[in-house]
Amino acid sequence: MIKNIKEEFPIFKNKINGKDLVYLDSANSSQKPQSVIDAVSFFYSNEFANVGRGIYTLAVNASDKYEKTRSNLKKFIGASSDCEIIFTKNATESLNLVASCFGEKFIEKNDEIILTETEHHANYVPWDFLRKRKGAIIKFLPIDEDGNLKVDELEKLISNKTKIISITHMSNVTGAITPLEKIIEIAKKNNIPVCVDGTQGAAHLDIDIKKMNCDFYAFSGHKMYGPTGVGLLAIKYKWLEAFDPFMGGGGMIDYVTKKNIAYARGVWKMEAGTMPTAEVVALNESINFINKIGKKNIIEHEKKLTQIALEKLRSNNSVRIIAKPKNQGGVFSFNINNIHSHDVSTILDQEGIAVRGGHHCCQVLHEVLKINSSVRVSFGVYNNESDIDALCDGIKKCQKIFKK
Amino acid sequence: MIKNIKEEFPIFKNKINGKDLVYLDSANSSQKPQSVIDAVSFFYSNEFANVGRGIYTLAVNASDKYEKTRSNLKKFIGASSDCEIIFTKNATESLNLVASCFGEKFIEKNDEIILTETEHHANYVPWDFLRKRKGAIIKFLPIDEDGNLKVDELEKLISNKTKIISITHMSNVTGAITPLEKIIEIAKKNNIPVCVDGTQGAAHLDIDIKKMNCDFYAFSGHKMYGPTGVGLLAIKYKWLEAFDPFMGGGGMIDYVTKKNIAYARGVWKMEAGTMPTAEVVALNESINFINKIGKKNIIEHEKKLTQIALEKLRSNNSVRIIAKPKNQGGVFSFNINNIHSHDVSTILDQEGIAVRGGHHCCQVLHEVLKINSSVRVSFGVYNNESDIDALCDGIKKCQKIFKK
Amino acid sequence: MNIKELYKNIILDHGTSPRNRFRLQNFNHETIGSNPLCGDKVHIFFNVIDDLIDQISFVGEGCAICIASSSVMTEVLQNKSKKEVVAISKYFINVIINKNHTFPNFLEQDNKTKLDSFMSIGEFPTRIKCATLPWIAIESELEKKSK
Amino acid sequence: MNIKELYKNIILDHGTSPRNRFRLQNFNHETIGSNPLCGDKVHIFFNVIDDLIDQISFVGEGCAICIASSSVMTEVLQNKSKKEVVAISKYFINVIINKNHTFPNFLEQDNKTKLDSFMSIGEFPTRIKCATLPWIAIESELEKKSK
Ligand SMILES: Cc1ncc(COP(=O)(O)O)c(C=O)c1O
Ligand SMILES: Cc1ncc(COP(=O)(O)O)c(C=O)c1O
Repeated sequence: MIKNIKEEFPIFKNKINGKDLVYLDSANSSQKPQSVIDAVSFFYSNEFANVGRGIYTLAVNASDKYEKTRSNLKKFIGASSDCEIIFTKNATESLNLVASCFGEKFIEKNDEIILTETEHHANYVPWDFLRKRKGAIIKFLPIDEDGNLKVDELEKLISNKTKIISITHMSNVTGAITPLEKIIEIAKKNNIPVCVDGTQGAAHLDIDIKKMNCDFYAFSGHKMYGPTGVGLLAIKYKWLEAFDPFMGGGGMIDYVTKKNIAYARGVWKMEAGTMPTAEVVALNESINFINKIGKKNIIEHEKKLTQIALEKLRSNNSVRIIAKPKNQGGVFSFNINNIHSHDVSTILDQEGIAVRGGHHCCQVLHEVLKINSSVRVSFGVYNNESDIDALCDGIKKCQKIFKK
Repeated sequence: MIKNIKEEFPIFKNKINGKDLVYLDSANSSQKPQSVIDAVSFFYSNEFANVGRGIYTLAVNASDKYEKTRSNLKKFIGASSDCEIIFTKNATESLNLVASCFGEKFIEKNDEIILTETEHHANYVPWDFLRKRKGAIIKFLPIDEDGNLKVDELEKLISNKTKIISITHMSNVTGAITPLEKIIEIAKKNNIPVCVDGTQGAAHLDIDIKKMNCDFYAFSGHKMYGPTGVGLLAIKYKWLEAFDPFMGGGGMIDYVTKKNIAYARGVWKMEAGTMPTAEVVALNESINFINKIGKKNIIEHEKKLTQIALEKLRSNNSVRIIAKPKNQGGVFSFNINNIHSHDVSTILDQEGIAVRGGHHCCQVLHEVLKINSSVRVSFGVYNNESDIDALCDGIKKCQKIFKK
Repeated sequence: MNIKELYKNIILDHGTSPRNRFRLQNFNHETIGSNPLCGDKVHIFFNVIDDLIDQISFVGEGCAICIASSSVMTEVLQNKSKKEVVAISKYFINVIINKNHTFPNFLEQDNKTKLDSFMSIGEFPTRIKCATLPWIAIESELEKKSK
Repeated sequence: MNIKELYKNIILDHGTSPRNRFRLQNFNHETIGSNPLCGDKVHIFFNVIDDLIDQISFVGEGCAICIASSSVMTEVLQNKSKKEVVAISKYFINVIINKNHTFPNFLEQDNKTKLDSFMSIGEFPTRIKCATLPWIAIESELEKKSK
């Protein structure tokens, strides 16, 4: 099934600098299958209306489709009935919503927030706002030299001031998969809510929110073969009840007078203004696409590619893989001796290979690993072994150009 | 030119309840021309990459297109060089950004914010947050019985505690166009910054931000024939410099360490995380679409339709138009004696006519006008006189059904 | 579905000339049902004596369907026990959503006819809430008190 | 555009074996240029005596182009006046962005050659900043001091 999947992605029909596109940047954003692209067009061409407001036929149908994506997403992540899904604009907004709404109500001066050294800026900067605004303290769960979280040190970090733990599901740099069960077990024992940054998990890892038992799970549509402009937040209902709204506007109110404003209940409270309607509707096709292939097959496919790539790259003495996590998804990063990641990226681009150089929005991690930047390779369903061969050839080309 | 414009909108090829679609809800959201729909598909099919991060060809081209929309938007609204445009998810986020960032830095207890009685909830609820959080005071510039703002009373409302004035460019219920020049002149005389909710203005009124001299202008892509999922905020650069970021995440930082975080400058500071890339790129086609027809022609067309519709409706003794503004755009609202707006909307829907009943996210205005709800009619470029005839026939049908 | 089906005589009659639309002088229960989306809002008053609804009335604003539903409700629930109220409410909601007709055997034929006239609302999904609004309000009031 | 054009000998040479990469002992000016997007960062030190740059050096991390540009800059600006620095900087940026070759007449031929070797960077829009980073930093430092 995965074998011919590339054909479903029209972008691969194009040439990049005269070469076939070798797209190795899915951790940044994934390419879109035809079915998702068509869903956007179809909606605009035949069914478009704003949702939640009008009671005419177009508006009713649009609202139904919008809600259908929500219920399919719940199934997709295995949410139980005490869990809701809020639509946002991206995972970043989802994480800002959690930090801001949780912080506003439950974080006081000197309260502690636990993150990890592997967090993406999206799961650090919003908490830093609370450090600046409220005088909260941020502690970082460290990693070992292989890039594995030192979960054993978590209990030591926890104090009676610890108010929340927020961690990534998978590192977008090293591909290290977080041992969530262990971490959440410890957190729950200490009665601490857990927010999971699932941005890298959603399309690439097994998700069972109910079993995972986290309080929040944030992710993005555009990294799961879906449209840009839509993010998601799975949230336990009790938090939805406890939180004040993140933004104010149409659709999130119960009533409004000059003196006072009462908020709507449930997910509505958090969905102010016109939502990314077409994006949410089309996102349903991304879920269908992933389900059609099967998460299990995707995981297997991407793990296999990663192992093959790592093996090949390790046989090149000038290549240093920056981490060696125990449990790894379809992402890894490397450097070539004496060649900066951006030079690598530029040279590979000439071969049609799209990889990202830099710190990948993880400056803390790079600081800890004592490197300035790295080249990241990340896989999606459409990648195959010939992409890895192209990468290896490209790396040799970099070395050749830099050999004086 | 406007005559055949309907053909550019594929949605009108569909039947609604067996009838031709008569779409009279453009103030809610506009339908999309083929060129905008195609721009989304084309981008996903041939050019998709995340912007601002990668340095490979796809990413560079995507970033260029993204920035091209920004510069075209600046031209579109007549922004001078001291004015920037930030991309958000909708006008609601733009207004929340202003209220939150301005409020955080410049609003203290008992400081005053001036709004008007005609504001959409999107330009009231975010300010109410400051009332709740900071103890600010909100004053409402009143309207007269015809729905015109009593601009003469503005100076009386202003005190040395007045920190900001936030007003709509056009009422989304009565169609009253705000005399912005007068208001902003008074505000500037008193050194008070002005935020304009331009959501109804963008596609329907003349905009010359430089002449207008407002500090903020918020609007939405989806109401200007563009995609959902993208909002805009024009902001004077000095405010962009003064504000702390609204959300934190990737792309808005200068550097990040475990101890501290420094923010990027300019628009980047406000664009955290993966932006609605495809939406911004496609929005460029909406601007082209509007420019192609010409704002002047659009304004004339919509004003004419409004006058024709008002005349026809006024000849029906059971119809009450809820306001009679001096200067009116392509929007008005009405009620039929003894028939609730939702019943009207449902009955019209059976005739293929899409109108919205309710309070249109303007509960304060409805309270002031002493009505519970109203039926709103709003025009776009694709409407014509036969739509008005259909509306008149539909209203008669309502009356017939409700005649016992 | 013809639109005239929706605005049947009973609904139109009760919607435009509602019965029992006033505030009771004496009541020991009151409850408010509202739909922020459309602005419908009904305030229901009722007086329970020996577990029977002795008097019931409502005031409020809303569309014909919401007003008709409230008006019909005040007629149908007269002299019903709390248990019967819940059963009738369930029946009414079932009629609309599932077109399910197995009706409580204590329900009088003329009351059943009134309730059944709301059936076609099931075809207009956005209007279902208008009809069920007063019923859900009274159900939740009774559930609250019985806790 | 062949990639080898970009990584010409001069750039590669200076990019991998940069000159003057150390911290000056004595300096009366310093400035930092950084690109948060890619993490390039150079710290420039220079000592001005009688309006002439007496010594200039840099430290920092970055791609070959950024390092090469910094290295070449420290060579070219030696013994230049503040005014000349600004003129050379404008020339360099023009070479890359506009391929404009009218060069300041005080500029030595070998220095011109070094600067011109960066010309093909104009074809790689995302890399322009890498090359201009140290120049913009020194320009803004000089502008600041002259205000
Ligand atoms: C006057 C006005 N302001 C603000 C908004 C909010 O716009 P959006 O829903 O796109 O955020 C609207 C539309 O709903 C509006 O009509
Ligand atoms: C681990 C992780 N968290 C958060 C984000 C932010 O996602 P987005 O840019 O879609 O908001 C990303 C992607 O950039 C990521 O990789």
